[in-house]
Formats: sequence, structure tokens, C-alpha cells
Amino acid sequence: MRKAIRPEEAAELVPDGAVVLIGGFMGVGTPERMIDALVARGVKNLTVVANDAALPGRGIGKLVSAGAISRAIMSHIGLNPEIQQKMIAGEVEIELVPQGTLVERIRAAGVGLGAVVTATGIGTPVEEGKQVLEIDGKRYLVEKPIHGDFALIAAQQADYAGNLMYSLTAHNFNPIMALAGRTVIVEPEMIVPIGVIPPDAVKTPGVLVDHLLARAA
Amino acid sequence: MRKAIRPEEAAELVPDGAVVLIGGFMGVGTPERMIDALVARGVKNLTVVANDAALPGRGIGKLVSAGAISRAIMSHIGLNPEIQQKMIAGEVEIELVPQGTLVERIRAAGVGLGAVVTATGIGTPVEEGKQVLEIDGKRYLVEKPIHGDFALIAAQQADYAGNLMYSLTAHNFNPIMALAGRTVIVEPEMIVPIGVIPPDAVKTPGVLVDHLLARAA
Amino acid sequence: MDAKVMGRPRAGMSAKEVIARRVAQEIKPGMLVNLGIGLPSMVANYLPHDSGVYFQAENGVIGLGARPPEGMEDPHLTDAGGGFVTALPGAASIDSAMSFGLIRGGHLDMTVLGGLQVDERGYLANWMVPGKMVPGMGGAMDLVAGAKRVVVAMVHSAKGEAKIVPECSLPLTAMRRISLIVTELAVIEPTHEGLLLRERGPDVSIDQILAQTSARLIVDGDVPEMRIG
Amino acid sequence: MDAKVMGRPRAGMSAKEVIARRVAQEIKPGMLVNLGIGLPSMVANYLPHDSGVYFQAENGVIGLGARPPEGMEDPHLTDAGGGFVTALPGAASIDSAMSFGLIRGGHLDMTVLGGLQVDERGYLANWMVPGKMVPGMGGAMDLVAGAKRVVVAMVHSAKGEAKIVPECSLPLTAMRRISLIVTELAVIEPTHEGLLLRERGPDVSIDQILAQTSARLIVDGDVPEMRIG
Repeated sequence: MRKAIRPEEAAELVPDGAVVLIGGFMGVGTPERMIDALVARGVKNLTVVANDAALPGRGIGKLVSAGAISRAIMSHIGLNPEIQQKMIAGEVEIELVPQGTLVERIRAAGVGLGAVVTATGIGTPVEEGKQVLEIDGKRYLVEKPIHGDFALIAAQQADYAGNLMYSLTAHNFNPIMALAGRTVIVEPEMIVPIGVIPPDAVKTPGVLVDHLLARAA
Repeated sequence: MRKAIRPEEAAELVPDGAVVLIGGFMGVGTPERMIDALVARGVKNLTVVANDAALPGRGIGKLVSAGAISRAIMSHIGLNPEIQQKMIAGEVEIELVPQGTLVERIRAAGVGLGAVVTATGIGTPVEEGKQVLEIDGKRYLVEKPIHGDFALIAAQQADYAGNLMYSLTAHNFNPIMALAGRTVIVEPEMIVPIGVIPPDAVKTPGVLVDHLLARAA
Repeated sequence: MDAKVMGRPRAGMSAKEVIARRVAQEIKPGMLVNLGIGLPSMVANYLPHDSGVYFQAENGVIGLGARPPEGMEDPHLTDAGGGFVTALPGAASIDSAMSFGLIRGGHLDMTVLGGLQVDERGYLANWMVPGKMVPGMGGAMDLVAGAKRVVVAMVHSAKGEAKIVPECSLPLTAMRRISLIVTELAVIEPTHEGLLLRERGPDVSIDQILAQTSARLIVDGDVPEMRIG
Repeated sequence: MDAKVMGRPRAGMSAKEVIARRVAQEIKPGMLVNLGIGLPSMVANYLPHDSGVYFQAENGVIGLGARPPEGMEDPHLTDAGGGFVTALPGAASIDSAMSFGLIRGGHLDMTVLGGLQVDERGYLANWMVPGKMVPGMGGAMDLVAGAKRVVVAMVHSAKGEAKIVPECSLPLTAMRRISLIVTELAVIEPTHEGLLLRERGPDVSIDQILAQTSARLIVDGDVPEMRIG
């Protein structure tokens, strides 16, 4: 059983300097209230692992504007001019990772695999400095798992056992990140009593979830 | 749109000598009518990739009894004395694979990864003849993907777009195998019109599915 | 499908419309197709409504439909560019692991992407201009490495500079020979012998194509005009 | 929970009951636990009904409950041994990739497995006897490699032959030091210094334990008796 906590309490759990996996794709499926609470508490030096930097004023964009991020591992930052400026100014260090490789590196961390072996990135700047494995005559990159100290997850519905459901394109990185955070904090739109979500509808089993955010007052 | 076909028609698609991924765990979640049709058509020399050999008279056990299998890649055969006898008699060649490695090797084939990098099997007979990769001081086996010419899938519900839902412990290997068969044949308990299964309830998107078996008459 | 557009005489077509119409012809019923943002996304406008094509948005939906009517937008149903979309009957929600599993695993029949450069090897560069534009590769590298067919939809040259070049000077997206280049001037197929000129644009001569192409093009016999509009 | 069993005096307990009762004490509320088939599966009988423990069956359910009443079995809800089970409120269906993702990824708090041999390094052999029994490893290798705690529940010796040995002669299940051995005679903790004798079985002397153990045991000070029943 997970007691729902307030966003301010959840934000207190995340120390400066933490590696934080954050769900969302262009701000869709991102835990906005959790991010607001992190900005309010003035968190600093986060390493944020996410698909993208969203837009200024939305989702991860708010953390960028607040100067809370010192390092980002993302597949795309092109729609957030602010993070690009900070990158050029040397304020944010950015590792760009192909989207499919990014989600598999997070999954590998979550499911206990030692690496991801993918052809994506071969012959491109992504290959630089990485081990190459030849398997049956084809070349692959060995890409390392990405663990998070925290995973900040947006879900559509949770029960008090922590079981989660997601909606449409708000799934994106959320179900995978829920596997890979040492502490998993979930912001559901709705929390229902245990027993209400049918077992077959559960996409993230509750055993992975540490904290649920209480409904907005 | 997929037109539902009869099991006999589906069995004609599977040639002798094919590599066949078959869903199920101790016969739960196995496409029984498809297997009956394969036995009836007298298929031979199959390589069967599955979690286990079930029991005589059930699921894959029927293929074993019919002498349809010449090679098996499985994690467990202990509850089927018949396949053990055939193994000892040299009639069936068996590759034993740890269950978690087996499902990831099938997944790797399905999602286009070059290998699975896992610590499972290190220091055991599973390690023999395999490449070992050291990553951050820890040793891992490099396990190769397993593709199927066919995947034979049991589902609870399908729509005519091929979208699939599964039930309880009848999920097991089915959703993963549906990714990794060059031809995917599904035996659903029920087929509903397109539009009836909500997008969020789909566990296997229909684009992966080639054929649906029609309801039993 | 926009009847006005479909009926418009080709003389009045923009370069982008020519490209989008020609790419649409590559898409067959039942295919799973990913359209990149920008010009590639226009391709969907030129397919018949009942085409039976499944569009995938890499952010997680198969069976993507058009923009919803005003007031019926769902904040949880967007395309990869963040724009509101609808779900067609038979649509499926997928997470990013499944989405890229389909892409990398060869389940995607076709991707249509924009391009900065394509070279004689058929290699594409479309994700960065060092020192200028570093937006990140997003899903482009997986799409080019994994899709069954990769169609590059782009205007033929940029401000007088050729985009179809002997060898890409920009960082590659993947070391994979793409399937087809469609521009307003030409349809070009990269083959293991080089870039084969397949079709000319409407009222375009071979000389006009060669003049805007720095790569060597193979011109083999008669080169028919695109049949669009 | 079976009241008759819970109330039975320990003198009348079978070896297996002693083991199952003692292992049950290792399980704490909220844990995610996998019980192997056979003896380990008996452990669930000795937990309070409201223990808040989640049992995982590796074939795909979290929140496994007891066998259903006759006539209420569901052919799609079984444990890893194929026996009918129920789902507790809050249960989740998972596929084999998720099931073993949880196991290998360190999300499983404890697995309880049978054993053929455990050695002084704390290594377990429990899946094959060359030339005799080759059933396949099933999920055992992943469970031992991945679970946070691995508890081996087994009778102390087999037909007079020691199972706790200097070095396993049977093929290993994993090169991982397991967490605890529970037999009817002893509780033994593998440490980096060797096998530490933690507890004696009911009315069992240290000499009796040593006589049935071929591995070196570390006996450090007082060794208390198990507190069960």
C-alpha cells in the first residue's frame, strides 16, 4: 500500500545533483505538478534523462528555465531554444542519444541487462568512443544502461497498490522509466481503491512504485 | 484487415522444417487448435522455440507425441517425460536456455537488437561457447537473437485489424513472440469488429499480425 | 482528402505539393508508415481516405488520424510534433519501447523523412549542421537504420546549393542506403551502382536536374515524367 | 492459513514444515517474493493472511492467491507449476519479458528455491544432475542471478549424502553467493568468510549438524535454536 503524498513532500525527496528520469514526449505525459514542486523547492544540478526538453514553460522546459538542470541525456532539444542557448553557453552539458537507443538503455537498466546492442548510430557521431561488437558479420554499438536515482512518472490512473495505467500517447517513456528509477514517484490523474484496476489493464505493476502524488486539492 | 482463416488453412502455411515460436507456459496460453491442425497435417522436422514442452497430450506435448519436432529451444522440459526420452534417444535435439534469456533473445529478434547482454548463465554450462563481454568490471554473456519463421500465438481477444489482448497468466511468451515471427498466426478466443478494442487495451498492435484463426464452428 | 487540392492543375502546384503527391504514390494499402514532421507529414493529405494505411507516430500511436475538430482535442493524443491528432478505428497505443521496437525491428514498412544531403552511396544526412543546428537526432537514426523502406522527401537544392552530393559533408544519420529520393525535380533511386534517375518532375528536363545535382546521376534510357495531379 | 497446522506442536512437525515455517519468517510485509515449486511453495501457508506480501509467479502474475474453490478455476490463471490459483486485489498480469525484467532487474525482494547442493562460496546447484536429470533450468538461473535475496529451502542431506559441500560437484545455477540456507537442521548464512551457522533446528545439536554437513561451517559463539511454531 502506498500513501499518497503531496508534491512538496515528494520534491523534498529529490536532492540536488540527482539523476532523474522524467516521462513525457514534448510535454505530453510529463508529471507537471511534480516539476512545479521541484522548481518551487529550487532544486539544482539535476541530470535529467528524458526524450526531449519540451518547450519553455511546459514540463521539462520549466526545469530548464529555472536553471535546475546541469546535465541532460535526451534525443531531441530542437524545440527548446532556451536549453540550446544554455548548451552553447556551457551551462548545460548535453548528451544526445537516438530515441530508440535511449529507451532501450533505460529499459536495460530496469530489467538488469548489461548493455544494449544496436545498429542504430553505426557510422555516425553516436559511434564515437563506443565499443563495437560484430555479430554474424554485422556491426553493432554496445550502449550502456542508464539508471535513475529517481523516475518521475505521469500516469492516467493508479490504485493504492501502485498499479498504473496510461493513456494514448502519454505512455511514451513512462512505463519504461518506471522500471529504472531507484525511487519511483508517480503523478496519476486519478487514484482508485485497490481491486478496481483489472490485472490485465495494469501496465506498470505496483511493486515498482514507491510514491504516489495525491490529487490536486 | 485480416480475414480469419481455418486452422487447416493456417497449418498448410507452415512447411516442414520451419522454425516456430509457440506461446504458452505449461500449456497455458498455447494455440491448441493450431497445434491440432499441425498434427493433423503431419508436419515434420519443426524447430520449436517455447518456454517448455508442456505435458503429453497438451499443447506442445501433442507435437512431441506426433514426432513433429526435431529440435527444441526451451527453458524447461522436465514435466514431459516423452521429450526427455526422445532427447536421450537422439530423436530431438534440445537447447536449454534460461527463461529470462529465452524471452529476451526472442524480443531482441523482434525489436531489431543485435544481442542480449545478460549476467544470467555466467559460471554455468550456459556460458560454454559464448562470447563474454566485460562492462564496468562485471561479466556478461552475449546471447544471440532467436527469430522464428512463424509465431503461433494464443490471444484472448482480437479485432479484425489484428490487435490483440491477453488474459492473466496466458500472456507469458505470446506478446513477445508476436514481435519475432516472420509470419504471425494468432488463435484468439474471440474476434471483435475493428474499433471495439480501446487503443489503450491493445497489447500487440495489429500491424504485427498476419493471420487470425476463425472461431471454432 | 482535399478535393480542391486534388483537382488543382499541376502547373499551380508548389514544390512541396509535387513532392508530397509523388511520395503518396509509394504508399500501398495495409502498410505501416511513419511520416516525419514538416514536409513529410503533408503526404497523408494525398492518400485516399480508405487507403487502409496505418500511420505510426513514434511518440506512441498506430492508426493516427487527422486533426480533431476544434474543442475535441485530447492533450494525451498528439503526433511526434506535439500537434493534436485523432485515433482511427483499430488504433493502438504503444510505449516508446514498442514504438522503436517496431521501427528498429523492421516492422515499419516505410518512413518518409526530410533530408539535408543524400550522397552517391545513398547515405542520408538530416539531423545536424555542426556549429549551427544541433537539435538532436530524435528518432531519425532508428528510422533510417530500421525501416524497410526509407523515402527522403526534400526540395532538390537549398539556396542554389546542391543537396544531392557525391559524399555527404554533414554527419550521417545512418550508414544505410536509403530507398528513394523524391524532390520537385526528380525521383532518384540509390542503387549499388549509384544514383539512378527514375523520373523527371512536371515539365522538368534532365539538364535542369543535372544542373542542380552535384552527385553523379545514372541516366539510363528514357526518363519518364512523374504522373501526379 | 491452516489453523490445525499452525497449532500443531513442533515435535510433530515434518522436516519440510520446519523449513517452510522458518523461511516464512524471512518474509516481510510489502515484499515481492517468488516461491519455487515444491517445498518452497509451502512457505505461503505460514504467512498471516494480511501479510501484505506480493507473490510473483514467473509465468506472469503478481499478487498470486490461494487455490480457488472447486469449480471456480480459470484455465488462464495458474502458477509456474501449472496449478490453479487466484488473484488478490491489486494483482497485475505481466508477460514473460516483464516477469523476468523484474527478476533480473533486482525488483524481486526474495526468491525461495530448492537446492541440490550449496557450497562454501555460497554457490547453489539446483537444476541438473548430469546423466540423470536434465529438466532445464527454467527460471532458476535468472532468479538466483537477479533476486535481491536468494533463500535456499531444502532438507539438510539426501539419503545420507551431504548437500552442503566444500565445492559443488553439480553444475552451478549461478556464480552468486546466495543469502541464506534453511534446512530442518540449521539456518546457515553464506558470508565472504564462509558458511556461518546462525541457528539450530528444533532439538538439534551442533554436532548433529556438523555430522550431516561436509562443508566447513563457522560456529561463532552461541547458536540459538530456531523459534518456530
